[in-house]
Amino acid sequence: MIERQQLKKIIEGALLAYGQPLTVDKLHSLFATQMVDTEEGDPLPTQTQVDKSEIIDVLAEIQSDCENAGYELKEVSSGWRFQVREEMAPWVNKLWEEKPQRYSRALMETLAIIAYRQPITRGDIEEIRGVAVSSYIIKTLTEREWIKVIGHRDVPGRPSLFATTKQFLDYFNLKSLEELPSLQELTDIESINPELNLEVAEVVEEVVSAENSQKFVEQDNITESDNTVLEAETEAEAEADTQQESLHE
Amino acid sequence: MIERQQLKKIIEGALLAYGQPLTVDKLHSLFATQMVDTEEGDPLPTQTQVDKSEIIDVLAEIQSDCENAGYELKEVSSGWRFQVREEMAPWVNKLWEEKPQRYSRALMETLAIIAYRQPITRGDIEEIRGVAVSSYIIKTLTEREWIKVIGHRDVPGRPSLFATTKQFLDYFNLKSLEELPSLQELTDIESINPELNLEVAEVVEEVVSAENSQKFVEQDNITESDNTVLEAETEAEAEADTQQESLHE
Amino acid sequence: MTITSQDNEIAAEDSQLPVTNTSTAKQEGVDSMQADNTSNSPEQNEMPFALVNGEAYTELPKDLYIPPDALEVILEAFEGPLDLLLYLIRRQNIDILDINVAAITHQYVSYVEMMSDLQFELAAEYLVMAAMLAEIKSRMLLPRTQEEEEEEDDPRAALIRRLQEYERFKTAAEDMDGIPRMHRDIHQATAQAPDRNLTRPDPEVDFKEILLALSDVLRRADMFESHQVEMERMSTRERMTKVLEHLSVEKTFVPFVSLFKVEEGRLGVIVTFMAVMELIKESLVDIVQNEPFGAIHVKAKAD
Repeated sequence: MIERQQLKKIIEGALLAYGQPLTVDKLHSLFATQMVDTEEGDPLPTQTQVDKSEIIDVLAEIQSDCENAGYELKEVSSGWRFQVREEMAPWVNKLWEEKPQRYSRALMETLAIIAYRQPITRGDIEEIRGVAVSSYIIKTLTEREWIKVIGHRDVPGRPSLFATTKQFLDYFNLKSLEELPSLQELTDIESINPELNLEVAEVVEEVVSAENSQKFVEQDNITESDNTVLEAETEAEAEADTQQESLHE
Repeated sequence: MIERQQLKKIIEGALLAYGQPLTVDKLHSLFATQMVDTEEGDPLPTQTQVDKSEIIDVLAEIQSDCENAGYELKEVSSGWRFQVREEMAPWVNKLWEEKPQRYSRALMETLAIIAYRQPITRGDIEEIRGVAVSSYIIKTLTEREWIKVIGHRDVPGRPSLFATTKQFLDYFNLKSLEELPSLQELTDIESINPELNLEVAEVVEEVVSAENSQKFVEQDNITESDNTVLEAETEAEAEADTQQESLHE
Repeated sequence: MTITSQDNEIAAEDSQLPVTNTSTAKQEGVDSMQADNTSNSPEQNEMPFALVNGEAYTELPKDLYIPPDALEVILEAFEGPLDLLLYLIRRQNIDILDINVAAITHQYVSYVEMMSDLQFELAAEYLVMAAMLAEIKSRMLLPRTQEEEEEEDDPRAALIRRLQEYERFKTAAEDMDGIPRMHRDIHQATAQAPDRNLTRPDPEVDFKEILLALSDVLRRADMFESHQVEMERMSTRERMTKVLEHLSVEKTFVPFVSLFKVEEGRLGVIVTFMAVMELIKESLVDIVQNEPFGAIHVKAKAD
């Protein structure tokens, strides 16, 4: 057995040396295999058996250790990473001459729509935004590896279906899409005006649910199975339910 | 004045965010200038005056803080940096899949010559190979403990005499040097029948050496003494003859 | 990550904008300008977004009249017809659900007309929206039969739906912009990794490789002719190493006979003898015999 203190030091070292998020599995793999003998016959490091649960414990321990430090241990989508706290940014950012990049509203809106409505085609995004989505934005988001094509909708032209990536979540300090700020509630459409009667509302409802079910049917065509997508789906479904509920009221 | 605890957090953060050595001057510069307003109109961090001596104090403090951590704060020539402790290397370095390295042709030749012509000086090897033997090769082979100096030739300069080691034999699963394939077999390949013109000779050579190398693999299984090897040799000779004959036809 | 790429982005988006990039002062930060003045997004800034006749405008004009020179700049701040409509609605501080289609249509069309008058190249989306608004307005004016109401979707509902949906994502984008982000608010912590050489595995070597290397050497040696590699029994070479090692350890003269071991038998004795002869030939050992038929002693030369 490897000593707890040593285990902690190794995990700290690995996280800092790697400079990217590490999963518990990956951390575990550092201990899983037996150290290979060298011809020199050097004393072998003690063989170790470390449980994943122990690694998780240690991560929690490290996390509380650095509560008062300038950095924190955080779990994001692709694993655990040490990161310098937000509060330090005003000073830390002065290390670099360049200012942190800012993104245009058009880009952020496109990204938000993809994040909340994935998987989604460019046409769908344009429908929501009311304007064409520039190829430059799609290119930038793809190059940043924030979005990717996860399939094609089975309609003429077979448009690409976009979804966000793990890198997107990592970049925005998130563990999963569920951590995104919740979308603004939709106000009851029936309360619009006395002129609009219930029947109209129902028609709207049908349109909305038809649209939704269409989307889910299409998702069946996506071959790639991806947790993120599944999560998004569930979320979208939940949301659709909420919408329907509010319409029924 | 900036609080000591805050100063420490900022310095920790800066060092970890930068990931490269930072000088005390550079760290100091993070505090020296007044914080410039950002367009966002965020509340300004308090203006600070920090002495360099204070930064040095803090660095020492951080250094002792991480005495029991998997990393250390170290001053190198270009400044201060956090580095993962060397003791963590056996685990941490497993994060990177190392492709098995390969030795250079020159190293393999040197090793072959030492194996077959030991004890031998570097000068002798150079004479045989026709080119200088780099110190790096000798160092690598020595560090691997495949060769060692077993004496010195009593000539001006007293050059070292190299020989292979027990570890060398162990690695190649040999009981003694006698089990090395005999030079005879190799030179058979080389000593092409003079009657053959060069072109033909080259063809034969290729065929035979391919066969021979195959045979050497098989020889690994041979535990018996020289006799078998000699038989195999004779066989190889006979075979080569046959081939040569057929080429003559 | 660079500022230039941001510029590119602005440039690229220009093609999407409802107006051509004609003349007026374009300033940095235009892209972040907020059309929605109810927003308190961090992107809002103090900088005037337009200079018209030398006068700085720090907020959007309250009335419909927009100095022509500023129109282009203002339009760049809108992300499309929905955004413009939202602005018009929000400016009146009314709920989307209560929109007066007639009034909004009027305002919207005024904008669009002004743009046309100024011969700005309007994006098609703006015109489509104008047409849609006009249609809604006209339909709302017409008396509707019960049958129609049952069959048709209220045109206003669809518009409201779109506006709401767009506004949700507009807000979501602003919220997302506020999330702590890498390289801006948070930074990956890294430390120097341990030296890889500490654990780098040694290359694997197949004995065949040694043989191939040797065969190359021999071939070259043959080519140069001057270095004839002798063929000899390996046992002799090995014994030479062993004898030399032994002598190096002893560092003094050792009896010649002590090099031989009875248990090795006749062959062993011969091999050792050959090895010593070879060592003498190569001047690696000194051999002394003080008197004829006396004891022979051997010593490594260098040590």
